[in-house]
Amino acid sequence: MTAADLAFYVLSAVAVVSGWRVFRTDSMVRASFLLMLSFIAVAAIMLMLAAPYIGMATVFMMAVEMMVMALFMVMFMMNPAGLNPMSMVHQNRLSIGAAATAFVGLTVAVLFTDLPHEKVARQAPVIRDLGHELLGPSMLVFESAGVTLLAAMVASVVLSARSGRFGPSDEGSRPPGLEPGGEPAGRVPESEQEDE
Amino acid sequence: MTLTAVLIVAAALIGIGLYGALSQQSFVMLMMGLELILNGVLLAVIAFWSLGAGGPPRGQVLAIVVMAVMAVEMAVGFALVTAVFRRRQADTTEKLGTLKE
Amino acid sequence: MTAIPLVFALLAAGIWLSALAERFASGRRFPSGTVFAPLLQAARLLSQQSVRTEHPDGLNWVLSPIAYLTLAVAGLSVVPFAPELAVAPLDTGIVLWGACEALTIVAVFLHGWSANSMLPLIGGYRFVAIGLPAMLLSMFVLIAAALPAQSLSVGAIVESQRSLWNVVRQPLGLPLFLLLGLAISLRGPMDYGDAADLSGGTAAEVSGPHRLAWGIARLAMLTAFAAMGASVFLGGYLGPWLPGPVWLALKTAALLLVLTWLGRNLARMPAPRMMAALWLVLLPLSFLDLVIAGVEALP
Amino acid sequence: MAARLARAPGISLQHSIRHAAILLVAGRYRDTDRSALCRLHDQLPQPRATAWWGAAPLTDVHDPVTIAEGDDPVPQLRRLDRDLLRGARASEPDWLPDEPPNAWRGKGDHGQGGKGMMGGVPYGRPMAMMGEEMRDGLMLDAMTVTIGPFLRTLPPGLSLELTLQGDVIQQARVATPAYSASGIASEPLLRAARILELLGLPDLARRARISAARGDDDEGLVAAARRRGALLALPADLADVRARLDAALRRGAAPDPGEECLVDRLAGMEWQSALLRVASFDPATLSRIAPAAEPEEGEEEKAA
Repeated sequence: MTAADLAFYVLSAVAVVSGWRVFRTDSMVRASFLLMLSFIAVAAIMLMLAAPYIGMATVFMMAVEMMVMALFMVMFMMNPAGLNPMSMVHQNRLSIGAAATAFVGLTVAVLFTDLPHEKVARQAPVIRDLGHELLGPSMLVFESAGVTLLAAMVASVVLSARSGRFGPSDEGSRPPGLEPGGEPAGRVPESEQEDE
Repeated sequence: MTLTAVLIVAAALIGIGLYGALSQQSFVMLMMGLELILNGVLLAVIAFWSLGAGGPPRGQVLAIVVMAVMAVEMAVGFALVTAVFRRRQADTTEKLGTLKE
Repeated sequence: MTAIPLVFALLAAGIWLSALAERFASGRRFPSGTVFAPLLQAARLLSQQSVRTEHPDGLNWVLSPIAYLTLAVAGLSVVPFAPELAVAPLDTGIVLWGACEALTIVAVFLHGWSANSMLPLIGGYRFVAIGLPAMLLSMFVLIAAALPAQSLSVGAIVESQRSLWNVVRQPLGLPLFLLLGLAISLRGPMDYGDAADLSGGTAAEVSGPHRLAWGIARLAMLTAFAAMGASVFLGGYLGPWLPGPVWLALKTAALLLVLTWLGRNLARMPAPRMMAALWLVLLPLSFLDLVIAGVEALP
Repeated sequence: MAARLARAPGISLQHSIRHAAILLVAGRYRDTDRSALCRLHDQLPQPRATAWWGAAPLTDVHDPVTIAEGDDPVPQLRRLDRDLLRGARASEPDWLPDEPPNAWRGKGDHGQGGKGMMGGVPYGRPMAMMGEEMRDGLMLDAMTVTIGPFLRTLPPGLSLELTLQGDVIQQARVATPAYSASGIASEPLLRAARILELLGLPDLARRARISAARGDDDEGLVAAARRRGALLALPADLADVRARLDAALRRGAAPDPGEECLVDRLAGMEWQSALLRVASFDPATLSRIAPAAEPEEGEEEKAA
């Protein structure tokens, strides 16, 4: 066993165990940072797999993402520190069954498939290749991802902001009437329909 | 470090993520499950690229697409959680029995 | 492997110099032995009790200063001391540095969170709100600096400055980058984590050796940042007559002093105002920086 | 009184009691503040000591260090510090029994003192409960805490009961009013120093304190504050604070805030802005708008 193999096993263990602990800890903040640890371990494996840019970018992105996640945890969850131990789990058995099935199924598939074995060349300029690919043949893919992200940004602002175009969103805002002083345009909210 | 070994690790991550996504009541924890699945997928993509396919540049592009999916999932997911929470004070799946108003 | 001792020597010198600069800048008179004053202060803190709050998140309470210091060392590991002389001469040097920035925000938040106390938690929260946009714009600035080098490696960025330093070529770059330095080393106008209005913020509950560790980590991050800034904008190890590592050390020291001075002499605005300034003014400025770099890179 | 310490070499005033070595009680304090003083003392890391400068030591304190009101405390503080570090003087024990605010050990389902998900007092304290966020209407956790009366960022003696969501104040109540101040304690420059400290300008704050202790004008102070962006940093909704800071730096009278009630103005403000506003009022105004001042004077600071 070489040092690289040892490092791989250790990192895999860290990735899997911390991924599992995410759903076993009471503290929400710890859960998000355990998930981050899992991502960092996977990123380190990716570095060993000769994908330095993707690996580093994963660490970068996941640190920010999990930070935001931790903030949301503290914001939305009651008891974010898990001071009162609790279990917020449903259909536990089904989930364990599904997870085990997925794992076993995928593992069997991996073991019984004749996988190709062509390693990336040692000195291959992978980062330069990636750059040329992104801004060359795969530009459309790259741009689509970018536009999708932009759409997601717009969508998340629209969804999460309170201020709607015609008043606060949680008060059932409705546009003004089509003629001055007329009946408000647009759909009548559910709550008001019941009153009538 | 063979392709098989890395793929099995990826399978384990996907399995755990699936467990989380199915079993957790809280939205945010559920999203953590989804993230973990994507983590496994990302690892598998890079493993195939590096150890199976001999490093074609397009493999990394696929990984970048997976990362973009992660970011979109987080952004829209949190926005939805905020919207639902604002409207109904719901932070667990049980409180969302209906998609109406 | 000569780079490893160089990294630690630079860190130690940087920590000592910035601790000293902090003392001089405060304008206080000291009875004697000013040069050794940081050591005396360290000895005092070591002899003090490290108070534990009630039911802290024990693991993160201990880990966060360690993580902070580790990130400083990791960030410094991609800085070249001479051509090809870095601990980790990675092709993705500035991406690694970006990851360190992001994880620093996590470390500071965890420090505030783990104390299980109000003021540290507010400090942690506030720091995240300000730190994330500051980090975002620093990445744009760094990418702009990477453009003329056509590489993400710090070594290549230094080499690309042989004819002209980036501080001249991209005049917006260094000032914007310094903002991030003030933020991740928790000082002055960008100190929303350990600020005085929160009685020390994330560090409000720590004392004794723990406080010493946190203080050292802060100064280490400041040093790592200064070395990075010197490499990306001030030509790093480039310079006549003197050997490369000396030039890097001198430029790092200069940036350290500038940061210390800025940290003590600029007012900190309330967080909402700073947030608006970051998103509405400074982030567009960093885009402008990127555009300038792009136009210059046209053949 | 503590303004006089600003010039003392080798002594620095700390913002958190955890960072200090010596607790200096300067001036008289209210009887009602005794328990707060004891709590403050017990948070000092060991080795620790207390010095009473023109203040009556608590009766049960063993071997108190007292300094007469007219004396210079610096030599005594130095000696005390040296003795502490060398072990020549024993560190002070706790003044209060070390017990949580609520008994929790062994109670509840897991022995943590809590009930269910949100009930009980896990580890001695009740949990934060949901409340509507003022700016956005989201239901988020609100926490009620009391700050003061010896918080350095607040005027001495003032303690506020705040309901906080994150760093936004939802509700405020004056728990104890500020000490009424006369003589040097009402010096405008001290107010300015507190504001400058809140703005992250410790050196300028020190300069203002020294000038206050000398009792002379420092003409360059306004210009120096302006250069460092102290006035610029205050947003438009703190224009009144800006005006009062400007006046205080010139040692002039501040514009009269009229009939406003401090705690009403604090609701909805972010932490730093709120503290800036509180710090900007002169003692007389403060006792009017944050009512019921008591006829005592005192100040308390921490020195290391």
